[in-house]
Amino acid sequence: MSPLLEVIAAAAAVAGLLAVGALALAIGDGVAGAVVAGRPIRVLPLLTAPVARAMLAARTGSTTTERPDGAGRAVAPALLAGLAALAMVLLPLGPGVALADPDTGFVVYSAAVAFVMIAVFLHGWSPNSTLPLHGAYRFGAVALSFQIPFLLAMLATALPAQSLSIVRIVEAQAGLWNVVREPLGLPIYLVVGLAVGFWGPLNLPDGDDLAGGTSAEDAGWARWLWQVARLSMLVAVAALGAAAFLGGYFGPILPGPLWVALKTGLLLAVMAGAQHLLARVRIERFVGVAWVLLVPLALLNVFVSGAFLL
Amino acid sequence: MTGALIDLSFAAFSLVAIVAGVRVFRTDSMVRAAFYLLASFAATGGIMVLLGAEFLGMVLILMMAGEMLVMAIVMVMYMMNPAGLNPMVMVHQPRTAVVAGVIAFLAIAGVGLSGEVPSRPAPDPAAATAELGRELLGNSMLVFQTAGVTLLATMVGAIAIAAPRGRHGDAAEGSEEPGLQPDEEASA
Amino acid sequence: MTSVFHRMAAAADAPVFALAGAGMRWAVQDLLLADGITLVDSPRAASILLVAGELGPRLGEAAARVHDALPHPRATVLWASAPDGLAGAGAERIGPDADPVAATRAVFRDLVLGGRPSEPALLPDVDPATWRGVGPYGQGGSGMTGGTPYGRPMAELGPDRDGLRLDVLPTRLGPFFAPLPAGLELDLRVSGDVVVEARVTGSEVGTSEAAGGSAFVRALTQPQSIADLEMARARAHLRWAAEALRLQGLRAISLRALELARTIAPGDSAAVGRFATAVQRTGVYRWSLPNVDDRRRSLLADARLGPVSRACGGVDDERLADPAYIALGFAPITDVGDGVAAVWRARFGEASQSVDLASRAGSAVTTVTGTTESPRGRIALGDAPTARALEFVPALVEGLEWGDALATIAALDLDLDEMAALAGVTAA
Amino acid sequence: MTTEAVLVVGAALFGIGVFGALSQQSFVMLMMGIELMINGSLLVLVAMWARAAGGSPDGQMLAIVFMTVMAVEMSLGFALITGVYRVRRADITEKLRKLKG
Amino acid sequence: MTDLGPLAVAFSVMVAALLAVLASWLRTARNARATAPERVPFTGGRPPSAHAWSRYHARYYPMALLFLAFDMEMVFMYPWAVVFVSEGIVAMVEMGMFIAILLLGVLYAWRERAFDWT
Repeated sequence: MSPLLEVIAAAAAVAGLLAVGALALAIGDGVAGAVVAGRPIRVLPLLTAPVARAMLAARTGSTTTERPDGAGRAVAPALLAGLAALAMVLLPLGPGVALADPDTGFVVYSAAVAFVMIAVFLHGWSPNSTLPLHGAYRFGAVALSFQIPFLLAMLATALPAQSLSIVRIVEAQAGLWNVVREPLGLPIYLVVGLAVGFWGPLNLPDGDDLAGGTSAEDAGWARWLWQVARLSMLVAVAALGAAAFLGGYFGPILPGPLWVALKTGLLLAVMAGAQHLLARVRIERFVGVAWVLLVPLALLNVFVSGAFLL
Repeated sequence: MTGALIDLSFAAFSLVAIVAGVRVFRTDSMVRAAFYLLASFAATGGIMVLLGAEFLGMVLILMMAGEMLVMAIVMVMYMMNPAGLNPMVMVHQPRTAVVAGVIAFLAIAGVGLSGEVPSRPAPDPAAATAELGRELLGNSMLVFQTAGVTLLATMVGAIAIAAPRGRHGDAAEGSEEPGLQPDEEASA
Repeated sequence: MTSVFHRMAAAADAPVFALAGAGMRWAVQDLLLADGITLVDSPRAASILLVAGELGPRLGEAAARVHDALPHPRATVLWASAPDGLAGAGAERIGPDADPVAATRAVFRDLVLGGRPSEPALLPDVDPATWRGVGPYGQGGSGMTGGTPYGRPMAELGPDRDGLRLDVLPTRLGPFFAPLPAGLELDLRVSGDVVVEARVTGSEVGTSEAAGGSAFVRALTQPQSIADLEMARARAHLRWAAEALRLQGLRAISLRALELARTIAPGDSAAVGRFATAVQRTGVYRWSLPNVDDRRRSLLADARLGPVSRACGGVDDERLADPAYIALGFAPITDVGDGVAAVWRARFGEASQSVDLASRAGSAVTTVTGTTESPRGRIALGDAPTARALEFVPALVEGLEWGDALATIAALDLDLDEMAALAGVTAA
Repeated sequence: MTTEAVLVVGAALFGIGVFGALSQQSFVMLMMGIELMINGSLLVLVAMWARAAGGSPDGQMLAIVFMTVMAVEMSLGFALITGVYRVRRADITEKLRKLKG
Repeated sequence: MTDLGPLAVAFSVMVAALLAVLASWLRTARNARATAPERVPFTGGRPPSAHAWSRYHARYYPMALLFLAFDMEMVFMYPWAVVFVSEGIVAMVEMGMFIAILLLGVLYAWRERAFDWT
């Protein structure tokens, strides 16, 4: 098979995985919302709503603002979707099975997360409108704060693997999952994961006090794509979190890929619950906690889990 | 990856790196300038990966994402007309600068092309990260720790210079000229 | 093929941007519970513009501007409403007693399937660039920040408390900005994400007749059943909670508040208590709401703004002047903690207390007219707590971060309908 | 992809950086020029490490020291810009106030 | 797949998404040009009195400067993590020292209240 076809096939596979995950998250979010609101769960509408929304988005035209940065508006959602794909390519589905297994897979994933801040900033900056602009700058503060705890939480998982390859990181959990070996890692990772997907309590850039924030000026297809890209990013974060902390494909009886799906689903369920059960955090509070609490805790996590390895 | 594909990727990355590098100075929007620079760095990182320096390339891309975001934010803070809504020319001595740039390019490229580049490829790029780790902890330990101290000095210095307030009071304090009359100082 | 896709699109919840006119604020809020439509915060996300009730004359132009912000295809539904600005829209009109959800769904379906043309823009297509500068491309001024590129001036430098003289961005919020009550207009000047100056430039939603009168307004002129009054108070607090929770990103719990406001019965203070516990568990008090500094507390303590004042250390409550209330053993809730969180706690406490009072009140009626304690504080003929609170808004929000400022305004529970109704009482 | 080609690209990036650093008026744009110069040098350095130095670990070490230098330069550069902006502006407003009063 | 595989896949997804956005714009552009009032940024129904793009006072700039320096630590920690098990206690002590030095910077920033800005 020619390399080009190979890339296209891989891209299609990744897009499929992300689409399934995003759909699952959208439905799970709907269910969680209904449960918390104490309203009946209407199964059929919940299942069909995402498709109907997509069709409505395709039917709806786009809007523009006065003198926007047109290229930025087009690139931002595409960039976020591409970053989710970049992270998802690295996901190990079975022993040694991943669409790509670069030696520095972990750095590639980190770079994908780091570029999320570029995508969101660009998305808020480009319409030349007040509310999106505030969202963009807020995310600047959030992103610069979550970056280091995120990298450190993940880094601790590379110690037992003696490698930066995600496949090796999962393999090193054959006997003991990282969630046991370094109990602080997963909570920190989840907090940061909410910030990466600007979701639930950390939905600061697209928050309700900004009437939608960075996406306040988006209409139709572009709006839908931004939301799907953001859900995809959350799916990628959950999937790689499951790989790095919950032992990826390891598990009794069931086949490996199913375990990956189950563990990813578990983390997605936690995120869906957080969306409805936790209030939005004041930005200053988050920045302070990230630097003063999460960074030292993440470092402690690295050294403690290191000490157990010696 | 086959040789032809590598050449193709290299050509694409080089093109992006250079074109984006030029665009940095040809755009009116500060945010665009910062993100063009980021694109240039990312493409350079891609070339490094092609060269076998996978870790260095990816780390360059990772680091630059954060640095260029800060750059964009700071640029917008302090530059007049940050989004380039009014077209502007912000260069001085452009001719000298172009000549200097071309001379620098020709000189370095000339040295690179004329000089005999020894061919001693890295034996095992895959093990490079581990090698770097051992180097950090062994021979270059001092460099590593010095880097730590340097970064500490940077952090302290940057915050001391930039922070609006702190234990020592407002940053603007003392930047006022002394008043002409003694009582004016007291009332201010 | 196209029609299959369009039919699927028509099955989606209709995204609606609602303009709540005079007296219709709560009717619009109830639409959050409706199946088949979704209320959205930005007109860019909507397909249908729902105008509920009468809009004052100042709001016609703004309504038209919101209309034009909707993407194509778009349609307008006028529910008991005939605003001047939207006259040319070719909108669907429905009466006050019609079912807005069914009507909206029908219009939406027609629109998506192509049976109904998308409405054209209402405002004239006049480029705002009335003056063009002298720059080489015609849109700029002579200096780098001079001129009005693309028809708008650029922000100007202003002093700031941290010593950096940077641009202060003038921002006009409202009258249809989702986190604020419809009709409220604020002119903010923001430096970064901090509000450095605020001005209330509009607080009109409609005429006093259209705004109607609540039980509290009626209690000014004739005795009212205490049980009814207290249930109305509890419902008002729960409806306020629904809005405030939405602002803090808690949409599901916000729906729970609305549902509770609909179903709460006298004596069921345990339900309110359970709800308040659920709210507390979201961490909203700990990490979501801003503090209120001493300067602001002392401003509000004696302003007779009901729970707001009592949360800031005040003790006033008009109900204390009514022997009927004293006979029921009423004592106002004070000393509820600190910050905006205290206002939330005070309102939940009061809602619970009111439900309890309502069950004990029997057929007792109020014995004092002329002044009453509404859920927002002391009301009298021509004297609305919202009008008093609006005067504090600039002093309250200056210096706060954007989200904190909006949370602080939300805590005041500004009710422009009540204000309009009370203004009408004086005139009469 | 010959080593020479990579060197030419590195030289081009350095040249653009020189142009930027010399021609730009504002501090921040000037820093962008310097960044591009470092970018070019970094590329040349890595090319030499991969192709001509037999993969010596010193080369990699040097590369990450380059990156550190870049970060330090930016952090302190921005801090200085902030400081200068603050003092200069404060100065101007101060004078205005004195003229008025 | 090779090392650049992930980048290529991400890039192709990006291109696909970009094309989708552009296609939607083209469709709109064909149908109708946006009128001047349709282009006005939304803040609640009144036209803005100035462009949103301005010298935005990002009040967290001290934290951003701290980030620039502190982020560099990751470049050193990645290779360290790979050799940690084989180098053992030496690695632990040396990195401990390095991190302790850097944490002093965060501590200083915290003392100087670099994380509060409103």
